[in-house]
Amino acid sequence: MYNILIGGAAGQGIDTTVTILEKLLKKSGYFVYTTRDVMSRVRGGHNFSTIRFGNEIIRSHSHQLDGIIALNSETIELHHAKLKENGFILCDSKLREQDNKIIPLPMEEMAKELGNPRVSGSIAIGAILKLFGESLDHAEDVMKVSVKQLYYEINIKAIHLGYDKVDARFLHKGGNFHDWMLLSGNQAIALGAIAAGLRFYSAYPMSPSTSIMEYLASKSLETDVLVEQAEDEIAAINMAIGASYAGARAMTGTSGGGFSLMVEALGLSGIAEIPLVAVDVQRPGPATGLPTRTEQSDLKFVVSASHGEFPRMVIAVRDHADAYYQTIRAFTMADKYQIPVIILSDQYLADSNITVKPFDLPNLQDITPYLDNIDMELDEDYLRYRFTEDGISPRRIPGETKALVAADSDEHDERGWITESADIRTRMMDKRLHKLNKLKEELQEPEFIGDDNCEILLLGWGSMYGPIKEAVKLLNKKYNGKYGALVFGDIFPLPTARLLEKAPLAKQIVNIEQNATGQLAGIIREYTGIQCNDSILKYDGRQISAEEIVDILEKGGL
Amino acid sequence: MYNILIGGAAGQGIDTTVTILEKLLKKSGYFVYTTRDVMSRVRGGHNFSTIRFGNEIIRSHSHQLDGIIALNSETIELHHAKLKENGFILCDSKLREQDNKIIPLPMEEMAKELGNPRVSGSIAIGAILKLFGESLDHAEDVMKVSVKQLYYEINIKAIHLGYDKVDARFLHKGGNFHDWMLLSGNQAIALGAIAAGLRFYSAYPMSPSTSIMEYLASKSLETDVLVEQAEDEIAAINMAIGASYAGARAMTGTSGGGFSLMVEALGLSGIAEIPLVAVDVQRPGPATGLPTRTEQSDLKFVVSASHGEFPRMVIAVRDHADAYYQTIRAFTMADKYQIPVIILSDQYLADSNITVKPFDLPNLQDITPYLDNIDMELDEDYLRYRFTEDGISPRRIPGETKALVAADSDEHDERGWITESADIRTRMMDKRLHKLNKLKEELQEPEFIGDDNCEILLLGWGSMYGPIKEAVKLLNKKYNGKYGALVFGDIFPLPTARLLEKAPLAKQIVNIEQNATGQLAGIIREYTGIQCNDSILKYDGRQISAEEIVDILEKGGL
Amino acid sequence: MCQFQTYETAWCPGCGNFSILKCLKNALEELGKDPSKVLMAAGIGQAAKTPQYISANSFCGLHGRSLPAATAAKIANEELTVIVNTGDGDSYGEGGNHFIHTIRRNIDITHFVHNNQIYGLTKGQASPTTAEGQITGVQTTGNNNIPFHPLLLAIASGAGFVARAFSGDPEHLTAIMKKAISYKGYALVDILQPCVSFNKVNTFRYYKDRVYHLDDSYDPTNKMAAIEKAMEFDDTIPIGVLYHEEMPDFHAKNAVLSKGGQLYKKQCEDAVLQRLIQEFV
Amino acid sequence: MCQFQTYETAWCPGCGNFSILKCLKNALEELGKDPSKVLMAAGIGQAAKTPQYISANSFCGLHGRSLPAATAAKIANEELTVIVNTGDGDSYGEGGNHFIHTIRRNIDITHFVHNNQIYGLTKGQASPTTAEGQITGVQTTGNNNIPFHPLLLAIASGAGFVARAFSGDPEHLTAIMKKAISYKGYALVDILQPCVSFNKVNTFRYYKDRVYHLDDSYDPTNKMAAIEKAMEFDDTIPIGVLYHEEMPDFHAKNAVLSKGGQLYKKQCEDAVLQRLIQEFV
Ligand SMILES: Cc1ncc(C[n+]2csc(CCOP(=O)(O)OP(=O)(O)O)c2C)c(N)n1
Ligand SMILES: Cc1ncc(C[n+]2csc(CCOP(=O)(O)OP(=O)(O)O)c2C)c(N)n1
Ligand code: SF4
Ligand code: SF4
Ligand SMILES: [Mg+2]
Ligand SMILES: [Mg+2]
Repeated sequence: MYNILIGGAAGQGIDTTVTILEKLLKKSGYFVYTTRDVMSRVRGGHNFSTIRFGNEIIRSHSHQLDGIIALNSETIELHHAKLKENGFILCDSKLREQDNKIIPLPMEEMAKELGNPRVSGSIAIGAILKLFGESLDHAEDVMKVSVKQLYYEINIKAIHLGYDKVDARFLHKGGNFHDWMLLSGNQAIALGAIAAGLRFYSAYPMSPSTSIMEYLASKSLETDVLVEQAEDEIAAINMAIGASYAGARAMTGTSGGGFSLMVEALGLSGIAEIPLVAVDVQRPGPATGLPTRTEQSDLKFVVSASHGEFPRMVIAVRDHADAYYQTIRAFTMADKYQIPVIILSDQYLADSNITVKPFDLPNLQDITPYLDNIDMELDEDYLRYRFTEDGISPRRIPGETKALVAADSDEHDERGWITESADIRTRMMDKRLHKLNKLKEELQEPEFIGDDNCEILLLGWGSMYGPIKEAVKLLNKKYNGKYGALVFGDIFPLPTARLLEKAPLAKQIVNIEQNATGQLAGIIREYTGIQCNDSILKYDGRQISAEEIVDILEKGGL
Repeated sequence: MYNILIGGAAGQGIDTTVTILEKLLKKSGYFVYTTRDVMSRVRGGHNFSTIRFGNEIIRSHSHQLDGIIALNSETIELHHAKLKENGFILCDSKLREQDNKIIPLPMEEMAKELGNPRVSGSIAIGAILKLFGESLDHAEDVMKVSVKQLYYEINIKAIHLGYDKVDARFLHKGGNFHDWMLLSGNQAIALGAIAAGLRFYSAYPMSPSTSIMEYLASKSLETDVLVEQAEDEIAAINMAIGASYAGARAMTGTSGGGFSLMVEALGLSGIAEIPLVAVDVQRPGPATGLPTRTEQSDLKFVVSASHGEFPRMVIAVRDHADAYYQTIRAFTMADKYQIPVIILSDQYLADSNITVKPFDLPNLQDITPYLDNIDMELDEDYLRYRFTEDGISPRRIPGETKALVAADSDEHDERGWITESADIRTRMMDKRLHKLNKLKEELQEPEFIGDDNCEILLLGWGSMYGPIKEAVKLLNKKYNGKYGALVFGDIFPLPTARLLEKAPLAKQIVNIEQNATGQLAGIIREYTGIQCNDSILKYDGRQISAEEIVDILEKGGL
Repeated sequence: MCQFQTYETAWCPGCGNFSILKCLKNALEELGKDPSKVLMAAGIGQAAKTPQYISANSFCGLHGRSLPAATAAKIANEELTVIVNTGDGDSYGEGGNHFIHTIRRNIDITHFVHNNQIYGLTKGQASPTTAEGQITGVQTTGNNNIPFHPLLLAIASGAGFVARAFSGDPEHLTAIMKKAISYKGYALVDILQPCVSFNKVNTFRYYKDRVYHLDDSYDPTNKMAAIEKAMEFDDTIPIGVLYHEEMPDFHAKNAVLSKGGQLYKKQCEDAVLQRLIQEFV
Repeated sequence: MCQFQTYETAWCPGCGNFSILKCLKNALEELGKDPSKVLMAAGIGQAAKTPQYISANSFCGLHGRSLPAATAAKIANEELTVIVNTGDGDSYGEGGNHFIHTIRRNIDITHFVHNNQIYGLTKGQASPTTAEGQITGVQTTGNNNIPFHPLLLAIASGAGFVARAFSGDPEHLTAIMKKAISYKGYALVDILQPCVSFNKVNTFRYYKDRVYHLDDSYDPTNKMAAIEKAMEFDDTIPIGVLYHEEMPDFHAKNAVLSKGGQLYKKQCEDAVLQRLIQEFV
């Protein structure tokens, strides 16, 4: 496995360089795992991406570097300590004196000679390919879809130039991932939504959620998904609810700050029983916080967001494939139970580009709206909120039949009319909350990782999945099956069966979370009484890696 | 103790009648406990108030009636079953045939004769005073402050007329509460805020919180409290934060729906460390719910409202005196720790008019802003967010000195400038969250009620205080000290000492809450591991009474 | 019998809302609307109870938030006739941002604002349209804010159908309602509606004495003239269509919708999804 | 040396914000303002970083919510010169409701909108002022919304000082800024500000070619003329003070504040509190 870092100032073209390079690596068979670390600015500052690649599935980023591509000298200063023994730094000759690590290339000069200073990135790409023993077989294919026609030729030339200027250093390790996808977490959610029959997406721009909207908008005409940029997040969620009421599968997406503004309408979805999928791509809070970085600190918030009580489901997506499949499932669950379903992702997942097996198309039943037209009374007697055994009332689409469809944010009777009756109120509350009984039967238990007889049980959720999975593997190699982990995807209502089975067997339980207060641990204690003995909490906006987890556990003597 | 109900349609003048009557009863020495049950409409429907009065402190409303004043026949139908054996119904002769309970009075006719149909209420008041053996000594005083000058004479006449038309039935029971206050929960909060040095109140109208704004506005000129009606709740809370930043003690108030819109700014108060007091007068949700009724269903919501993590304090006010004193304390705590403090009240408390001992004026230290000007560096080096041992940075008022005062919703350094440093981020999070350590030392433990050796421990919070206190008294009379209760005021961070001391001694723990999911029980389990064995949950918008609690416990064999 | 039926209401006797409700039912009836193809949307308030009293599909959402929900319902199914009835506080206060931005979308919905110049349901605080100086339970020394001119704001935001009517002139109101519903695009009718319980200034008499009909000599397609008229709200109050302009609506301009068909019935073919997946390979 | 100092910024080279920042510092300096009596407020966005780069008190609040916070700070302490610098998305999109209602209060603050007709910090989506038809990463088939006319909306909402300036005309901009800050009441200056990274339509050249100064023949006290001018935003773009009207500000009209003194220093006497308590006895 290799790991290279590309760093420079915002606006120096890191993203483009990375996108091309990661594609080339994947085309040559590698599994690619790219993570992004950016500042909240458009130009300047210091941004970097790390591309980890190898011939087997990779689950975490890593801090040990085989190489650095430095677009400025700050990059060298900040990251050279992470270089492995035989690591290299590829940079413009002007930046540094040659030493045993530096591979200087007069990229700026070469680019100028080629006639466009912006192609230095492609020169670097060429050099990297050579260093890692790659061919240039896919360069043309990839370049064609990555740069404008106008710049195609010159970039191809640049790649070749870079390629010719250095010597191969590393072995090509093979790998069979040519036919797999390479995409971001946000793209996976967007694709999942399209697969689930999304028709309407409304949102207000907010990092790191915006690329969901951008992807959907770019495919709007092909997919017949209408994307509406709202004036604010309140409009966004109320629009999604309105569209869903009228029969269109609808989703809204934002980050924590925007979600804070959506809280009132979440309850509207709850009491009016209108299916809704809302994505919260978390970033560090509170308030504006660190806009372009990662955190898992909205869990307790979304679990109890909005005044009053109503059923909801919260799914934390764990990796890119999960993001796709769980988004489809979110629509199914929202529709089936006529509730809001919240998808929790985070910047780490959203912005990382990772290799995944091509997605399967969804089952028909997952994308068929639960309209339940059978067993319904005559249209005239249609009761939108009919009391039923499982609490789920037959839903209809306004305008489809003679049935008049009501939606009401006040407490209402079966027909949907405002009521002040104490009796109906209690029954309506029960009806709504009882939907969770059935839903709980469908909950997905957390994935168990590691050894069945583990002494130390790690607990995590969402995007901690990859780092924890890799950490457990590393640890169990060293410590002979001492570790196990449960990583939650479905997180509210909390599935408790597997936890109740595994927890008593472990000597120590450690929650690992990307927040400061151990939110999962709190929820687990509330719903199971199980208390974690220790915790690893990180809240500096940077995702913990497998290696860091291993390190902390070892240092803590765990 | 007596208990009378006054019912009719909205717009029939129930409120005025009740206000005059309860004042007269209190002036004659009674302790008065009036609760309101109203529909979300201005005219029509069915509203009623219950006035319970006696010569000792009353803690709960009751459903057993000594008398009904029925302004329409619906009132009789709905409530006559609750009349005690010797109870009476006072109503217009036209409404009902005379029977052994009915005391008919041709009020409408009499009022017309007096020249104004709107004085029937005063006729009824006169009749009631006579029935309960009262004099007319205070009629003039009270009428003077209760009706417009223009209508004074005619109402006095009406009272006398009613007084003369019936015979005394009940004994005057005495009581020494002449000099006590009679006010609503919302007025108590408003008074507390004034006492605490409130300068700025911003809000958007929302039942049942609006009367806080109305009271403050009515006293604005005398008290120099500026009341600003905002365009929406988002503006309201951001205004309060802006005013507080600039040195004015500031508060905002709303109900759950409005609070939902304030969630984002709550985090702003948290990260920018700007003191804020926010009142949530709860009503049944979700969404619009039951706008004029009561519930305790926002607890979990406010405890974790807003994305990200920051310190906050939540105080549930328990009765009218508590509402006053805790509001003062809320300002102290907000100021001292530079955090948002949320006061949780509910419609039951907000709208009930209850007798309380005249409030003490606050201590000077409670109303002195914590500006901590001593031990501060030179103005030029002023660091708004200086790292300190307890996490509390010296606060200054912009414009007061040469020090420049920053407030920042992004993560920032000590000076208040945006930072992306992982290290500073972690330290700033720690700094903010560590403020809770000191705060926790000042938490007030829940009040213990009942017998130290109780078998059954009841748990409640906020406005359940009165009904639980009365219930325990009733129960322990019957069951010889079997019952005890802890009622929480400070609720987040959860004070756990007394609970951890009492809980292990009890055989059974029962949480009694005005919500459907047992929110306090959940929080208790999360923070102490203690699990309630049973619960009494009511969520029909009507407050549970002491008698109902007794009844349910007895029926449940507890 | 009116298809849109009659229900018991929770309004005060004498409230202007009764007349608005009646005119609306008549307008719908006269336009030959099918109740099952009509969506009555609202926020929260006295005016916002209107959908509860009409036999049609109904969406009673959140205070101030009816427009985005109504907008999206219309987007999802263009066959619905979407009508929003809600208050001045709801439309111009809490919902002020949606008011302006809904106009900018020119979505084909009709917006009837029951403008009683007061917050009715919450018992009488100043709304954005309350007169300067008016005293209320919160504005105890008089309302100091410059009053909001709904028609002016609407025209300034780009609305193509901007009208005022008066609940006390039912014939005229019904006629305006029919025009507004028939207009292709966002149509605003600000309806003067006396609140007998909480607005003792802007009474039936107050309006009655001041309103006058815009006559045939008035050209509603002249924007500057319309703006001038829109500012007239004092001793005289013009009622009628102040501004009228035909322009492409949301559906006509939107690339997905202009292909035709109801959005909620569309599907993304498996082949397309397969292609999107392959793009990432 | 300028008292308001110089800091490293996070803006793109060539961004119009640099000039605005510089003009603002000059304006403050020339007006003789004391940094410790100046409050720079902002929401979130590129423009909203301005307070971070000026040596004064600063309040960097939430996206879209600077106006209510700034309003209340001014209410609390009238001795502060309160200036809001924030973006078009912030002021007219997320914060649209506060924009209108802040104007209605006529609070004595100055509002500089860095109008780059785009969402800069979030990388180039349409803002309310983005031109119809403009293509962005979200408006992939072109923006369909009717553009928001800030000056028109401001005048329609009752603002007494409404101006436009251009970052590329620093002398004029500084002069306008000084007038706006000196105006007693809410003052809006919509500042054309090229975003070199994300708005390739409304470039420096674009504005340069179109802007012209309102000259002495223009009467900014004529409301109808101002409204007409406010709609001019196409081949020609007027810059200068479009509308000017003196009127009582919030502090003058408010019953508590008009008594004089800084609100935050006032106190309620014990005797008053005692009296209030006695009223309930
Ligand atoms: C978020 C939120 N804030 C406040 C309220 C309380 N509220 C209900 S109706 C209303 C105002 C009603 O005024 P208007 O919209 O003019 O309608 P009217 O009753 O006058 O017809 C308010 C403030 C609410 N329901 N939700
Ligand atoms: C509640 C909320 N929603 C969205 C965002 C994300 N956001 C940050 S800046 C911005 C828009 C910036 O545009 P503009 O206000 O025009 O400022 P510019 O960057 O162009 O100067 C957005 C949407 C946020 N911070 N908070
Ligand atoms: S309060 Fe006013 S608006 Fe509401 S129903 Fe009564 S009269 Fe009508
Ligand atoms: S993105 Fe645009 S507005 Fe932001 S700093 Fe760069 S040029 Fe300026
Ligand atoms: Mg109204
Ligand atoms: Mg902008």
